[in-house]
Amino acid sequence: MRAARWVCLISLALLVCHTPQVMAAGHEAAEPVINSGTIAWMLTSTMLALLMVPGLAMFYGGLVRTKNVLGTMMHCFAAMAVIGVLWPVVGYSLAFGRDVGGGWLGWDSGLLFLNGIDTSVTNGLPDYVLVIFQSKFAIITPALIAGAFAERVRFRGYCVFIAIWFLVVYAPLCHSVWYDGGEEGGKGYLLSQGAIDFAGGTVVHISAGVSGLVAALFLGARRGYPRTAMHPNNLTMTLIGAGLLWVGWFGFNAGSAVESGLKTAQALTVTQVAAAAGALTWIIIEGCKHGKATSLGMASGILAGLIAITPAAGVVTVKGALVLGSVASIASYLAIAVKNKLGYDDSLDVFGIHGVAGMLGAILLTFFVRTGDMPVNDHKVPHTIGQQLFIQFEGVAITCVGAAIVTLILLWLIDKTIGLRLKQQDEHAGMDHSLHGEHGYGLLNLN
Amino acid sequence: MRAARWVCLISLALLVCHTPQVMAAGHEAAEPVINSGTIAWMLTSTMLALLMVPGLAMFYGGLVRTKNVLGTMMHCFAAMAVIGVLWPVVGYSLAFGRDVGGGWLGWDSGLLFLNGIDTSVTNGLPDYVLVIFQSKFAIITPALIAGAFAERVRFRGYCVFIAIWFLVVYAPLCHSVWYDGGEEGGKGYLLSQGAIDFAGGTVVHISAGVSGLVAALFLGARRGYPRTAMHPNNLTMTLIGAGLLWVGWFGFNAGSAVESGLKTAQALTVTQVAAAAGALTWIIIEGCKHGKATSLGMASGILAGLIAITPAAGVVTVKGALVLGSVASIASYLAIAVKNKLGYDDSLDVFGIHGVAGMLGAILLTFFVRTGDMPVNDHKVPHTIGQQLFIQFEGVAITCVGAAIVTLILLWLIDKTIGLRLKQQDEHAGMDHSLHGEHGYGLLNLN
Amino acid sequence: MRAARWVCLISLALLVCHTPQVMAAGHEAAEPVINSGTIAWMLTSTMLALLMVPGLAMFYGGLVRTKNVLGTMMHCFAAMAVIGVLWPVVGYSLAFGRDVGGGWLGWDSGLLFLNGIDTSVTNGLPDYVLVIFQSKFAIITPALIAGAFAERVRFRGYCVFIAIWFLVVYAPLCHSVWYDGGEEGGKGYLLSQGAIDFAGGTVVHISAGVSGLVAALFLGARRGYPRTAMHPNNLTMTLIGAGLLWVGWFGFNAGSAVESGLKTAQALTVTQVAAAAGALTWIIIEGCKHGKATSLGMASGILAGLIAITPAAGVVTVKGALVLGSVASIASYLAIAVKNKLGYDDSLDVFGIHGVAGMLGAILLTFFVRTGDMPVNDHKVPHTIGQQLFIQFEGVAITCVGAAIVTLILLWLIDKTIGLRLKQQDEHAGMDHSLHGEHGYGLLNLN
Amino acid sequence: MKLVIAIIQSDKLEQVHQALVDNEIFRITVSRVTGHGQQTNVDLYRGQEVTPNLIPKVRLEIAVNDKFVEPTVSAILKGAKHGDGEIGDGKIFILPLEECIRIRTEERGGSAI
Amino acid sequence: MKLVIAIIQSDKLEQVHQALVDNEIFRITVSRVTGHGQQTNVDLYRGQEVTPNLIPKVRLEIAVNDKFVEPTVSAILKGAKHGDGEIGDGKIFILPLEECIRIRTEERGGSAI
Amino acid sequence: MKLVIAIIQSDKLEQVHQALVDNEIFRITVSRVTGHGQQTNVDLYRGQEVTPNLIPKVRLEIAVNDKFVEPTVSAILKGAKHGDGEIGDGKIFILPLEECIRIRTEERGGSAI
Ligand SMILES: Nc1ncnc2c1ncn2[C@@H]1O[C@H](COP(=O)(O)OP(=O)(O)O)[C@@H](O)[C@H]1O
Ligand SMILES: Nc1ncnc2c1ncn2[C@@H]1O[C@H](COP(=O)(O)OP(=O)(O)O)[C@@H](O)[C@H]1O
Ligand SMILES: Nc1ncnc2c1ncn2[C@@H]1O[C@H](COP(=O)(O)OP(=O)(O)O)[C@@H](O)[C@H]1O
Repeated sequence: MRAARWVCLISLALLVCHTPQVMAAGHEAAEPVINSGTIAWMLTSTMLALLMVPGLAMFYGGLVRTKNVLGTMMHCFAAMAVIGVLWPVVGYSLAFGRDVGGGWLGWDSGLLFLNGIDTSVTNGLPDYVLVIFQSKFAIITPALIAGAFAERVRFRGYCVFIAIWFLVVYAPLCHSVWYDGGEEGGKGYLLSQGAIDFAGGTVVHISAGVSGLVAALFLGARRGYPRTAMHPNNLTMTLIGAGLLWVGWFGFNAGSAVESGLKTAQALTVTQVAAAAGALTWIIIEGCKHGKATSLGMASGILAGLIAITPAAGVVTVKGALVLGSVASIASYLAIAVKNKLGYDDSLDVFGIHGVAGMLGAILLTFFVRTGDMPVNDHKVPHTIGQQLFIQFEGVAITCVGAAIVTLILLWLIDKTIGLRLKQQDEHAGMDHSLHGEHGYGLLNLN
Repeated sequence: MRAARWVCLISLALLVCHTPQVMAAGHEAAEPVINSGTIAWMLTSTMLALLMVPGLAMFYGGLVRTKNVLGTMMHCFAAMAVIGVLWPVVGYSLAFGRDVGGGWLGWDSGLLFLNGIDTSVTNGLPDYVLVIFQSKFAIITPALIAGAFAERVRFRGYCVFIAIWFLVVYAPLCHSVWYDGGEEGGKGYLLSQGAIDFAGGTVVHISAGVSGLVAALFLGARRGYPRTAMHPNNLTMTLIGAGLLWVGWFGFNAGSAVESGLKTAQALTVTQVAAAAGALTWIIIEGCKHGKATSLGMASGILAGLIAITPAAGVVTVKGALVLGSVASIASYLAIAVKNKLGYDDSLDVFGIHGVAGMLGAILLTFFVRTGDMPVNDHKVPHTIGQQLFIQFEGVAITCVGAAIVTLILLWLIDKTIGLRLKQQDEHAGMDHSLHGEHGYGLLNLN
Repeated sequence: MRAARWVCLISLALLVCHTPQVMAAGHEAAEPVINSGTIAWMLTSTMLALLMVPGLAMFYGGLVRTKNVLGTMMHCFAAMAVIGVLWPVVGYSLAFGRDVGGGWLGWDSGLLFLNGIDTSVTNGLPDYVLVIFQSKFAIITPALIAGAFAERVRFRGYCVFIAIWFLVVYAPLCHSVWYDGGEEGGKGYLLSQGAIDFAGGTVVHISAGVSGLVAALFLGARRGYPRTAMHPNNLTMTLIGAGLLWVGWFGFNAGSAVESGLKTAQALTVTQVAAAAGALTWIIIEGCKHGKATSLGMASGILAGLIAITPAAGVVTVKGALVLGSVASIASYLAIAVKNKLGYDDSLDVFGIHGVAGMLGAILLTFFVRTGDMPVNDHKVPHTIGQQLFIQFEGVAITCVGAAIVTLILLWLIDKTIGLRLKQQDEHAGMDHSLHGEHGYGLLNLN
Repeated sequence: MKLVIAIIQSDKLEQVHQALVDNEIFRITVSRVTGHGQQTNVDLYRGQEVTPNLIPKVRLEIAVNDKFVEPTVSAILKGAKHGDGEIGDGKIFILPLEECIRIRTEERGGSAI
Repeated sequence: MKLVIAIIQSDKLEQVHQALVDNEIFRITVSRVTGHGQQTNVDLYRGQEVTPNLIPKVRLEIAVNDKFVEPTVSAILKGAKHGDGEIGDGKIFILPLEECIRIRTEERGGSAI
Repeated sequence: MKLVIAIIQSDKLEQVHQALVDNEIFRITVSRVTGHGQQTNVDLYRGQEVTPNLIPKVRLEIAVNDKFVEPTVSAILKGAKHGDGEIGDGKIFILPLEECIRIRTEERGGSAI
């Protein structure tokens, strides 16, 4: 979908910059033509998406207990370090190398260390731009999972887990949804089916949500849960984190248009609207049910709205965004209520929010697709709503099953070898002290 | 003013991208021509302006007492949720719909839910871009007011207040200052008078400042004020908030150029200079007067400088920015001293800073208008300084009187119906506990 | 170097926008041609670089003791106020005025108050854009030094120190590395030698690191150091600060390409990779040595990586970035170990991180320069690695010696006149109370 | 001399302080503590009502001469009650105090209180 | 009546609380303190091992009737020890308590505990 | 045995601690409190001089054997004074301590201090 769009949109962009080949031919023909506006926006988007990492660290960090605040934030930063290195070294080749595994795996040894593309420019955009923009998706996804098993994993085990998870879950999914190698390179499986996933509903949120659920179930609850109340240590930080995530999401979603044009504006607009609708819905629910609207509810609603619009950002209109945002909040609210009934410990509700809102967005978007944005079949006829619904369901189902099974195996392996679950004593003492030798808030003690 | 500039500047932009009509005609004539550079900057500005909401939440949140920190931050976030939904649904139509009320009100049922403009592109810029950029102004303005009655309003009443205030105060002002519908659409009243308000000095800061003053007087002081000292709970947060506001203001001001060109650069430069001048002036005043420069003084000076330059950003030079920034700091400093004398409780000095610096900027800018940026009268002759001064005064006066009266009626209505002022017991207990069922800093207690 | 690149890259940009002269001639010939995409990215970079100031305030602020948190953050904000005013008034003229001092000093009275360039556009970019982008470098550099003598200087003395330091150390260095006035204007000394300093390795980091070291030695250690443990008051803030610095650095480095094109993308990519490599290396070192990876280690590694890539961002490939980032972390780690042995009190390790990683980057980059990015000598023959290594060493040596001597004289003068070191009693009471009359965290006390 | 320690609800600090001042008790030391008693205090966490086992409270420490004990106690009782007394309103503990020294003047005993 | 004050390690609060509840001591007041004793606790600061002179601890304050003193002490001893006792495990102090008043009901003495 | 409680100014903690160590008192427990006494402490808030009614202080708690009481007191007096004593320098309270138990070894009495 997206890759396909690149081609067509960038050609449009070139159109605006007019007959570049002819032009360039006139002057040194070797110089590739670049579109400075699109590059400016894509780099901005990259920066915004990076901002989501500290944003997520604040969001998650504020929600755990005081003794685990640094450990939890480190989960986000570790993703930045580990995946930040893995992606240029080998990840990009796996995700965006020439298809070698039936639409599920790429490989191109020329892309290791990004060797081959140091000066490549495709359709006006240096290849590096997309490499780095995409790297943010690869970084944020494993970091999201961390919320599900917050406050109870070993740092070393976690680092190994996200590194391998990235290679065996994220890279294949990313390849299958976004890789479009044209005639010779092949196409990702889900992309070739015509699944719509504008900015990573399946790749990012559903895969993280489901993997988080599996991990939470596999590792078991935090000691004391749910008997002991586990109070957020800093809701002001969580709230600011939610604000930064909202800002960063503009890059995530509007950047996924891979242009600086109409589609970008549409994606940004619906992102904004869905977030507001999600937030408003959540605080209305709480206001009605408890007579009190909470700040965590506000933050959760913002997230639910943003997640639901993620797969849909480029294809739905404002009305669709209002509906998706609101419904996502309702669904996530209910999902968390169910979790509390069932009693498993998805600590920061990665499944309840990312998983549920992600699935809901991926499926419901079908009903709001803008005429003209519906994918076409082999005969260039747009899908009917029913057909597209089936494809969306398929994408969601494959992602869920695939992510769940592979994550489970991976967790089991790591647990048996280097160990993942924190020892009881270390869990009591808190991750900050036992794993990192630090205290988050020195200000609490006299110094 | 601004709308008028769009037309001329965007034509220039098109110029740079050359003879687009001819071009586009050559290839599928239907494709609208877009200016990717301008779009990139306008979307960046939108994101920056959104960043001001968490920035303001931090700024305000840090200044109140510990027990009200979340409640105060929620005021900012609630604006994001409430106005974020209202704007696309109906606000845009009121503010930027075809003029139906003598330059004071717009309406276009085709714009409800942004229906009609899903794919519109005007002068190279998708309409959505301006819609969403403008939405940030609509969000931030009511949030600013919240500082005036911090620590003593009910959340429900507040939400209703900002929703209606937005419809009956903000939307008309916005229409009157920025709407330019050309021949058929009509023009906003203040715009047609030739008032200069580059980035919202009247619409945003004066209207918020005056409404805040009215609200502070109407609701009365916080219980215990001024006998009990009401210490800021977290000045580090306030300082960081001021930093983010500075960053975000670049989008606010430089984005108001609605292009990515010379005017943008000018606006950004004077914004930076005025902020620095404001901050420096304030700490010098404090240094001389108390021998101690405070961090809150630094933050206040930054704000005063930024506010004063807001209406002037596109039309004054660097020298003007230095003067405006410095004078705004002095004036705000004095205004707050006067407030302390008078004894009313404008808790976070919304009037003292936003109101005073806003008025000062709107009026003083006249003396620093760059040759060529002075508005022209019907005979295309630029106004004299005297003429323009009168117009600026008129704009300020109308805004003050209008905002004050309408706000007062609105406050009275809400107070009589759903209630606005917090009950004594809830005020003592703090908004966080009594209204939101949470605590901002869980870290303070053992958990 | 950089200035030279501007010319050639912007001509390329113009190329893309095609035959503008001809075009413009068709319509009002006076209108300067602008490149909206480049402007968009450069303004975004400016905003990102400004974001580094609150980022640095958080980073530094979190590391000191509770009683000094505001004072330390104020050091960063004061730079924003003081240099923010000095730069447009006189600094820009000194740094980028026509060369008058053998490649070490500029002057152009027409640039005072930025008078002459209010509407100048050079090669598609308004002059203001570079003025303001460059101002961020001038602001951040003195603020960096503050970390070396944290917790023990008087605010007034500090403000005077950075103001003069900026004029006598920063401005000449900046001129010598980046000023290219073409035929008539002359060239900065280091630039004319062919030294590579893409985004300020020497100008910013080495000069700050060395000056910091000199200042730390001159002022002596904090009272109680190293006997008393001086605990960071808020590592969560430090970590978020490091995150914001990473984000802001994208503007710093990728903006230094002064375009929105291939070089920009390359710079941004290696910046991201080096930061990740630095962070990963540091936590691996700690993991091996102590069995615990700290969050401060993560933050330090991020910084070391970013600093090392700064001078190299435009000229090395991804592999080079991986090596530079990792080696910088190792070197900084060792440098801090040495400091702890020697026992001097460079409080926040400005020399250990900025100085060491900066030098290392400036020198090591030679081995990774991309073919085609090696500077050429007078006969247009690219330097050999040996030649370039010599030039890089020369640049580093001149910067170190120059900055050290001038800083030392300056410190001595200020200490003798207005005084720099805090009085014992004030140091015990903490800067927040004694210098600023405030408390950072009101939340700690009942209020 | 006695040392009066009172654990009260956070929102009553202001009233208690006022009541003490009205009874001419001007010197107090307060701190944040967390208490566990009969009270259950409901917080919200993502739509779930959470009952923390530790509730934020304020602890007062007041050194008084013997004849001021009852005025102190009655001032606290007056200021700290919610309505006619609610669960969680807290406790007052009275301890014997052997000596009190004013650091500034080094004077000891009752006059140093 | 006695006032039992215990200084324990932060990570043992939960166990101590549980042990107290098991011994039917339901009411306690806790606070964050910093202690200096024999213990040396190692933190890391940029690769350097730092030994702070003040270590975070938790302070419990429990007012009990005389016959509950021993159950309280043994509960704390049980819950607060690391293994067979490590340096830094803390102290218990027992002070005489002259009076205890429940603010809610104004009742005094043993029944108000 | 006695329990010495001292309320001192925040900036004097280091000196007091040093003075105690010089007098061979090694074990203390400290906490942040807020105090209200004669002192008025001026803070600035947007150009206005604000006098908070509650001023940050540090509270020391030191359990000592009887013969160490005077050394402790004199160490505190030495370390805590600003110049010759300023308003706000604080107070020392001495309470009887009935029992002291070292959690690690369960030993009781004077040797456990
Ligand atoms: N015996 C006790 N020892 C220590 N603290 C106590 C004791 N009893 C009550 N408290 C403190 O007083 C607070 C209020 O007690 P609670 O039992 O809720 O009130 P009430 O006695 O009015 O029902 C508790 O949270 C706790 O901090
Ligand atoms: N005499 C005392 N007075 C006050 N606090 C004490 C005293 N002795 C111990 N403490 C507190 O108990 C904590 C643990 O003491 P420590 O000497 O480390 O344990 P141990 O006695 O088991 O070696 C100290 O950090 C301090 O807070
Ligand atoms: N009677 C008391 N009870 C409790 N705390 C006290 C008492 N007297 C003084 N304090 C504490 O000591 C601090 C200093 O007291 P202050 O009256 O300012 O000093 P001084 O007695 O030297 O004038 C106060 O802020 C308060 O915390």
